Amino acid sequence: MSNQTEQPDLERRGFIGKTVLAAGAAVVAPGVLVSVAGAGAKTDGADPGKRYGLLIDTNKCAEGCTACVTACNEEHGIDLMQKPEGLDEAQWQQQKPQWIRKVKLQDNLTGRVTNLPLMCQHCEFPPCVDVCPTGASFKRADGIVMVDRHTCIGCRYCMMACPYKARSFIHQEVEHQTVSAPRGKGCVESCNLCAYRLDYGADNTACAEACAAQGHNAILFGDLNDPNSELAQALSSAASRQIRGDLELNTGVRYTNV
Amino acid sequence: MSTMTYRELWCSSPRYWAGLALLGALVLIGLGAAYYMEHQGHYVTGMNNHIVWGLPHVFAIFLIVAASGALNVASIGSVFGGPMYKPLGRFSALLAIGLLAGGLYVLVLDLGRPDRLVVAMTTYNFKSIFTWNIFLYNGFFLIVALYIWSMIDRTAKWAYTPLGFTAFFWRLALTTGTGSIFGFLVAREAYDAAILAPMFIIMSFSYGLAFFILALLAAFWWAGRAIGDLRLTKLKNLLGVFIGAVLFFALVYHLTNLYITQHHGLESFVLLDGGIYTVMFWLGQVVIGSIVPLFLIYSPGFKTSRWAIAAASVLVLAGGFFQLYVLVIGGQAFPMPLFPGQEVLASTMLDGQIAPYTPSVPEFLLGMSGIVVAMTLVAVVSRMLQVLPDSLEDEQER
Amino acid sequence: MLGSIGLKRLIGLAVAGLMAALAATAHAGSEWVTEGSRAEGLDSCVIDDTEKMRRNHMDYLVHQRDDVVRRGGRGSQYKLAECVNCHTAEDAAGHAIPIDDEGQFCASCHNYMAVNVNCFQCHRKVPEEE
Amino acid sequence: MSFLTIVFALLFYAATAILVIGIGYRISTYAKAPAPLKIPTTPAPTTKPGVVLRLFREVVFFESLFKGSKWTWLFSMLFHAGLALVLLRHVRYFQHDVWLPIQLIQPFGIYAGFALALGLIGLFMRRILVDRVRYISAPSDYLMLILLFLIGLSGLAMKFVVHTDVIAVKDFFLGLMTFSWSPLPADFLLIVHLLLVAILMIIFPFSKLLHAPGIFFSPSRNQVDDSREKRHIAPWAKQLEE
Repeated sequence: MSNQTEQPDLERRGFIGKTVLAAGAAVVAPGVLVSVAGAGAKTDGADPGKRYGLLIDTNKCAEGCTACVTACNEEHGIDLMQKPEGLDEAQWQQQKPQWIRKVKLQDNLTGRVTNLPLMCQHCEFPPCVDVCPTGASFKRADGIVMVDRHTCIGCRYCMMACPYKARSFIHQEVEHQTVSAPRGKGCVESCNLCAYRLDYGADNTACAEACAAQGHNAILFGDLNDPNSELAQALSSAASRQIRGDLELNTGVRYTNV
Repeated sequence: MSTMTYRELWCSSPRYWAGLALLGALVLIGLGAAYYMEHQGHYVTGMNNHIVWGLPHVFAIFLIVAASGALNVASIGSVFGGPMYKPLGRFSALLAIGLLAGGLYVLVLDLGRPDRLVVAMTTYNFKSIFTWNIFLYNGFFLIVALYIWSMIDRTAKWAYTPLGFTAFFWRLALTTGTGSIFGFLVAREAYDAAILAPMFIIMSFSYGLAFFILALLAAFWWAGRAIGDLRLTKLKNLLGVFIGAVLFFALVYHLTNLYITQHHGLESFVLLDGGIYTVMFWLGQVVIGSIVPLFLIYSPGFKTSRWAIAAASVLVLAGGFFQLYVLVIGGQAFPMPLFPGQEVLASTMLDGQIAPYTPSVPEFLLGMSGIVVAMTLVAVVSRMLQVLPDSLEDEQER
Repeated sequence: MLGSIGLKRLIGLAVAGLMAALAATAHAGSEWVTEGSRAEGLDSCVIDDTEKMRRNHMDYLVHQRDDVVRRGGRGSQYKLAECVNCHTAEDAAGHAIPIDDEGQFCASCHNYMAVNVNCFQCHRKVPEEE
Repeated sequence: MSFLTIVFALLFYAATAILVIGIGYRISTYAKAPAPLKIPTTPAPTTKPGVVLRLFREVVFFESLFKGSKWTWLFSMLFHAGLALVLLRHVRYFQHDVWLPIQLIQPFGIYAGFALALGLIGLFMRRILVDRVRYISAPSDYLMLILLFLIGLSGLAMKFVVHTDVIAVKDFFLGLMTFSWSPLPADFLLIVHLLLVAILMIIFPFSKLLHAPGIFFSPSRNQVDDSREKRHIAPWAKQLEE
């Protein structure tokens, strides 16, 4: 659990900002209180003027590099999960959650090899949201598609509907979670573009950050609606495509050079 | 028809209670399996992130589809005015309720969070066909229950015809809704076909009637009552027509797919090289589920053989089960076309590969117990209410 | 008729319980804070009035959960994680004890009332640190 | 200790006493009532275990009601089964350590509340809509239904609309049982609920609700049909014989 130092910090900022009893707060959070009181947490909710998305430059995505996957697993506590006793390894690989995965492709005609990360595409018209009987699968005002575990009944209809296999069902009891990514048996989950990080004022996702840290910069995060954002600029200057564009879902995740 | 008398299903007590105890034990085993899967989590099943709906769903959809079909006999009696079928109406409606209850029981117990059933019943997303199905299912219970009441209670005769029509149209809507669960999945090639909804309706006719014939034979054997050959022959001929119709729809479905170049991969998967799914299609659905029962039904050698009729019905059910297995599980196992024109060299999510699925024993036990729940319900209510005619001997007809 | 069997049983239980409970000590309402938790050193709940929190925490949390998840609003002061931070105790080895364990903060009241705590099937049960 | 707590504590002591003593007295009168003749409603069982089984079916499944009127049976079943579960759910207020079965029954007890209300509405409609039932309905028949319905409604409202302080309620009742009173929260719904329950407990021994213990003493149900095998002589008649 060494990797979650960022988030609790952020969480506490909001909390401390609200705390009236300074003395009490000092007892509650002795270590972390010092630095950044009051900043961060969004109180007015997701901004409907925004639409968050990603641009993935597959030319920059390095073969064999899984930094984005590792970062995602750490960020959301997926690495805290363990293979249930007695389960065989192959089945565990098919049952454990994967929010992001690396895919390696080869063109049938030209033989060109492409690497890319694949995750929830945050569609404007998400099939998972359409089919969910309880409305647990929903799209936030800022375009993030996610699951409200509180109302998810675990019917898996969204997994049937998703064209990207972006969703995972939790097949087992979960012992350890991070504060920011609750997880438990019987519900469906998927990439949420690190929604809570954004809510606490961060401007990047864990995967994009990790990719940049590796020097690849293959994942670019930003606001699709803001013409001045780096993302929008990049999208307007280079040809990009949606995976399964034929379904006209208007995905929030775009790819170049596929 | 005024001579027709109905009587509760009384047979000698030990015989009845022993039968019921057997059914109860099987239900308990199914409940135990469900508890095991819920308590441990779905990792103990064969299901995974690729095959998200497994054997329980095949059973559940099978039962739900059959439920609306079982009502058919009652509908023929009241909507289409078939005098031969009218005395069977009550039992047909009861069987419909039982089968639907059994199917929903399996479906609900396989949810990731069955404890949140109340959420499903109170929080709706009206864009989802599932939500509509919740209304369709609950409405079906209510309407068919009232329908039975209108058939039994002489003071409720006025309600019989309107309820008969309502039930008939409701059951069509219900099967369409169930078929649409798949029809709305644009992402998967096997399901993206408009023909699925009408195909589900014709499937329901076939499975429902097969269930009905078996249940009727079983009940009359249990209670030691007699059924005339004339009536059974009518039922069996009807079953033959339905089998042919299902086969025809399957043919159209595959021909349509074969016309679309994009779907060639899927078709060769089902028809040629899909391993178990190909076997299930040809041997299960076509041979066991259609050709052999057609032979049993139309062969002059088996003209009035009860065993041939029962065997044909069992085989139709088995074939229907295989058909749904290929559709539900085969449809998920076949990879989704994410990158047309490209081959996937590596992916941890099995992109471009056939997804593996090995059903587990508890899944099977839960699914089986769905059928048993249906039978138990029918057995108990048949003893409580006057749903079965005292005798179905031919000479009572006219 | 079924019901009145229940009723009679209830009365029977009440009488039996009366005898049993006479021997046992009555439940006192104010000892809910878990021994060895941070909260033990405080006079009152730092989030809101203690008595109000005890009575209405479920409503606050449900309201907050919808606000956070559905709306993305993170401004509420009622955070489950903060309850956990303040109210977990540590065992002899210095490890935090899950807050929903038998006898711990959440479980003590919830078991007393036979009310399920659903939260910790998914939510983290111990403070998040190092 | 608030005035409210004292009033309700005394009220519940009184109500319990009236309920227990009242039902005890009624049962004793039922037990003492002479049954001079063999009058089991036939077909009746011819053995003692058969009679036990018959009473069991009568009490648990309402067999004769089922044969008499399906609709009435449906609604009474909904009501009584619902009430049984709801009462079992309430046992948690009277046990310091709640038994496991009572713990397990909690979620079902919640939905049983709706079944109870639905059953009562059905039974009420029956009194209004069915001519011959309306003709024989006395005000007290309606009163019982309304009283039970209001109890159910206030209970459901506390579960789904405005919560009450269940811990304090439990402390109050455990306090009553141990004679070490604990304050009752002054929530409107709770007060209404408890007041109505107390009223119900008080009028129970004077009302038609006595059909609950009464069914066991019904000669047409609890007698063995063996008048041909064994001559039936009432105990008091036996004395005259000798």
